[in-house]
Amino acid sequence: MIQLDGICKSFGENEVLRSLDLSAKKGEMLVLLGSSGCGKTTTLSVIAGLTKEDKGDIYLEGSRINDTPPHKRGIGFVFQNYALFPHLNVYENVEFGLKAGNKRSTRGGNKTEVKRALELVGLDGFEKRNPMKLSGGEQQRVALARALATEPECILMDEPLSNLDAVVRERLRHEIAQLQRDIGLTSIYVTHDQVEAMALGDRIAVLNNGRIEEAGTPEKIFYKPEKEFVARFIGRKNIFAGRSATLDEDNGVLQISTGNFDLTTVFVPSSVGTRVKACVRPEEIILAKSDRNTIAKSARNEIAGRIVNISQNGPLMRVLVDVGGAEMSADITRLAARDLGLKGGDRVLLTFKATSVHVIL
Amino acid sequence: MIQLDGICKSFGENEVLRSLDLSAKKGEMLVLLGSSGCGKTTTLSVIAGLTKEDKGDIYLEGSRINDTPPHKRGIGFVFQNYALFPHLNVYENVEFGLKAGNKRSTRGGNKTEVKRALELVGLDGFEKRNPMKLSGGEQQRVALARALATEPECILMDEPLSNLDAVVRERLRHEIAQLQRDIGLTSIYVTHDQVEAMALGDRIAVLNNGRIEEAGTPEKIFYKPEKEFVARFIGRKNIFAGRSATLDEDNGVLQISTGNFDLTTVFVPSSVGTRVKACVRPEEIILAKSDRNTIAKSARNEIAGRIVNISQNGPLMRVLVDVGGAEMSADITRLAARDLGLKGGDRVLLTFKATSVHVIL
Amino acid sequence: MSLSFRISLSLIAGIFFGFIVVVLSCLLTATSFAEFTGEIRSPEIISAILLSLETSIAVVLLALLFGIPAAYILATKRFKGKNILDTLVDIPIVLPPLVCGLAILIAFGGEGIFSRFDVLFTVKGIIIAQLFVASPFLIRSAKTAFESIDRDVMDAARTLGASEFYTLTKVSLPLARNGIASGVVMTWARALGEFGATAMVAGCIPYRTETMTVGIYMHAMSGDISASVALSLILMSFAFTTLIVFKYLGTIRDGNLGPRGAAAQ
Amino acid sequence: MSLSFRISLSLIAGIFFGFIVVVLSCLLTATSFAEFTGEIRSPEIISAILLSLETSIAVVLLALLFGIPAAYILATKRFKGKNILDTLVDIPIVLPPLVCGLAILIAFGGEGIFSRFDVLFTVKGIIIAQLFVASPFLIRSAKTAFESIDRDVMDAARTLGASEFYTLTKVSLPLARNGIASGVVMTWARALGEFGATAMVAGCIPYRTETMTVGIYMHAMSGDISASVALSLILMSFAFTTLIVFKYLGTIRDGNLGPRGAAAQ
Repeated sequence: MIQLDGICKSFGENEVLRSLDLSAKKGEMLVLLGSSGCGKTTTLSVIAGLTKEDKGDIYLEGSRINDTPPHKRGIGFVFQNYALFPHLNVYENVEFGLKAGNKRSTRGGNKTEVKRALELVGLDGFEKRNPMKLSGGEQQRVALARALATEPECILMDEPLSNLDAVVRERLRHEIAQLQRDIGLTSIYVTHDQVEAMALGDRIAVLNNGRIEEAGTPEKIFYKPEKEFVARFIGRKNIFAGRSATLDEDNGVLQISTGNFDLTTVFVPSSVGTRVKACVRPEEIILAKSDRNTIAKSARNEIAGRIVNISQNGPLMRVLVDVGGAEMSADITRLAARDLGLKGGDRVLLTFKATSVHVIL
Repeated sequence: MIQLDGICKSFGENEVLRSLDLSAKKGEMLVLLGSSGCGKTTTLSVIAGLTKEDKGDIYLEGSRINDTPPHKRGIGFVFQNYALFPHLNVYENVEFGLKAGNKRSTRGGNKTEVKRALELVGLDGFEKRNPMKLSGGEQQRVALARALATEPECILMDEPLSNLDAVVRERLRHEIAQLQRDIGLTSIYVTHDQVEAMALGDRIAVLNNGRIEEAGTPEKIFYKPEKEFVARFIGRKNIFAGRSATLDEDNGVLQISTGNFDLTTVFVPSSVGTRVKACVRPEEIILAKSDRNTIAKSARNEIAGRIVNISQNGPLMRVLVDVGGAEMSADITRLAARDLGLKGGDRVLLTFKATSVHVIL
Repeated sequence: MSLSFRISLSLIAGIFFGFIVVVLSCLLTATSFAEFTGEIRSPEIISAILLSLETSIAVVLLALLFGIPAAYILATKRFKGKNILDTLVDIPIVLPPLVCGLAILIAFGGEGIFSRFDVLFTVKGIIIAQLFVASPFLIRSAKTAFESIDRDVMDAARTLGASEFYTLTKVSLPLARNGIASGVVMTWARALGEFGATAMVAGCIPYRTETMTVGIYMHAMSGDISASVALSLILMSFAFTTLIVFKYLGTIRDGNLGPRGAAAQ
Repeated sequence: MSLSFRISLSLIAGIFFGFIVVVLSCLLTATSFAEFTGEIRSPEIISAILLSLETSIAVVLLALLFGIPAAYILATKRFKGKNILDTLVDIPIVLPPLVCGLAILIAFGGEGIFSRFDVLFTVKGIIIAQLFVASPFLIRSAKTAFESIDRDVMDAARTLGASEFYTLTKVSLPLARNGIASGVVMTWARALGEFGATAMVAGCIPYRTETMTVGIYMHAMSGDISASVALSLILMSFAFTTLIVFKYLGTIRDGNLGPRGAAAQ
């Protein structure tokens, strides 16, 4: 368990943390969500002891660790830029923490630990490789193995996926979620990406201007935010709960059945029946008028519904549509809205590509 | 008129230009189209005299200029990274060529020329500004004004838009096309972007491996390429000729009427009746089965057609659809193709967003 | 933070810095204000100061004349043997000044190939010796400054009708000015502080070839410590000025006036 | 290309480079092989060579002992007065060695605060003088090397259970090794070529405080040019070795072993 009480930290004139309170329960994955410059990274740095707080207390498993140096806190850290040791190979990188921890290393006794850590992240056999020659995703896996090998009390991850491209990011995100649940490691994960926060967090704490605005389950934060800032920050982004219905790895397709309709998306490793969430960005939905109620055999992700509300959303119009009991938002141009002659109660058809459906396991 | 005869150039072991022949007629905009590393930039550099060719002849208006130093060739150059003088303000940047050209500058006599050049690019009033503090689009406009102020025989542009974001790129592209036509300046424009090549070129020369593969009008290059390399390089990319039908700057929408159907796109400055081309990327089209022939009042860019052919296209299936006499390609996933049970002759509906229509003036 | 580690680290560094400060401040305590003002009014001291300023300024001007073209060629041209020239510039930096001095002594001496030039034991000799030792600093600094100018910016000037000379004076030199300025400061400081090569080539003749550094040595050897200290304090004040100018130029160069700042936009 | 501009540019640079080459090669032609081998067998020359090597190596070791902690602190810690310490490191670089020598002479002299240490006119004095003048080069180079290590990499080591000392020895030093190595080479070359401060503090006592540079000066002054030339040629060969090692380390550092190469991945 990690607990922060009234942490303050300024860099010169710049107040980065303003009496921040935070706690992560044992075995829980807490996601710190916020835009850049809100103090996310500084928070992690203070917990790890890499930055000295100006005021406030830090507790790890109940004991105050303010004055414990970073190497004695037993807190793992995964950096955005991987921060691997460029002069050591993959094996030596993972072994580093084991050697640094015990003052004298048992001769050859680290081999099994290193192997196990590399197996955890699927890099068995990479021992002799130069980490700088690996892909970004592999480098971050090495960093993860390196942190896990020391068997830390808890682990802090600072936007570990933000330097990776979309496909690798999605896959590694699922692996991190899996790993964290399997090990049951108390984790704090920092991100600015709502999909990541939703996918990974047992709880989410939304950070704003050096303070926690609101913390709670993803459901609470995304569906029933109390604070206006959080509501605005999260937006209303067409998030639907469902179960994976059919998987088709060969064709790269996953079917999700929500209570109200089915969704097709690109393949994401899971098993049939897994509870998932899916989100569709409003600007990726095409809207058409339609009198049809159900569609025989047509494009995937074509959903019929009835307009509930139309409102301004910046340069676009946001159309809220009731689809089989759930609500879905679509953004269209103002002219399109006028030309289609849309008004409340109209029956419409919502269409979007499989790649527009973002899955949250 | 610019003519290159058998230009060869190697850098060490690397043969960049292999007996390249090229000519641009007086007042014409010639686009050099090719992927990176094909020798485009070296070609411009040789024409301007910044790189010394190993072999071959360069003619400007009929006279051989191989041995003329760059500052006496009278050839303007616009660089990808703008290459403004950071120690001079906007006025001084534009004035530089006037001062450098006449050995003694007529006292205060450059004011009108500088003002006219800045007006041409819409930067009147920016004289005192520090060019490094301007946006990328503004910097490139200053570079353009600077080159035009010297009234060069011809102008070379080396991917001038590739460092700009999409919106600015599109706008500046239209401005460059307009300007070039108004002044009637012989121009060679280098790009790797087919839309840019199509939009700007009076003629297009496709470069490959240090040689011109094929040169001709955009129509010839894009519709009837002779060489297989060009055909493959260009692909078949749903290019339709039409006229702008209605403009709606307030709503940010432009209607294009092709012979076969209408297209809606985001607003592009032009006037009603202007001949334009529009292109739609196959991967941005949604395909659905439909028995309907025409659609009453529905989404914009919904086009009915009949499948002509279905073929493999990498991991996707390419569906060729006859739409009112024209042909349009759409890329869909293999599973979608199977599930929809598509076969030749099926009636389908093609749908895409207004932002998926790329206009070529 | 492991306290003992930090303490031992700070202690070691502290001893070192402390030693430098204490030793340098000995110069200040070795004289009184009255003694100092008395010394710097002596004609020999004044002559030494003037000679040092005269020679070091001549060295800077000559270094600019020869060094800027050399730096420009090394930075912008490709030619055979460029690597060798590049190394040649660095030789006087790593070669002990005394060795340079000996080489000059032999070259201009009785049997040397430059023997018909009368430079040994003259002011000309001092200037040649200092130029030999100090000018590489200007060349290196100017070369780096020229190299960091965006090649396209110089090419743009050429296509706008500027000759290579016009481009050099109106584009390259203005953009390299901070690098050249720090090179000038460094070269000037070097020339002012040069002793070994100067003494070798020009000897130690009071009023004729006695620069400030030669004066410090002569007076110290003859036991006239207060004259040495006076000259040292003046040199020290020059050195501090140099350092401050140097750091200031470094700040400007890292700021947004130089070519790097421009390229980052 | 304007031909006259290029020609005049090349001419000016050519004169300069030509002058350096001709003057330096005078050293080679001033002696014969037989004379050279004869000279370097003389006991005084051998003693000077050994003394120079001995003192310069001692200086390098002391510079490492004091300089690495100083460089590490300057590169990684924030504290008040850091700017002043930073400037302090540069002072011996711009201050003429003779002034440093005089300061040491006074500090360790009869009335100086370190007078109870017996260093004047001894080998210890030579070492102190050389250390004073040469060690800042090591500190500067090591500091830059430490600064260019990604802060996150050092932090990662800390969170993996490494103490600050363990991180220094297993992460920072290995990653800074090329920068430290070029600093060592530079400091060694400086110590070897030092003359002014050495002569001031330790005098010119044959066999006792006669380093190679002092030997060159003494023999040249007493007219024994061939001994000076022999010593100069040996120093010159050291300088060339230094330059080659230096350029080689520069190449490695620009390659993919150093911290910058790693960061670029």
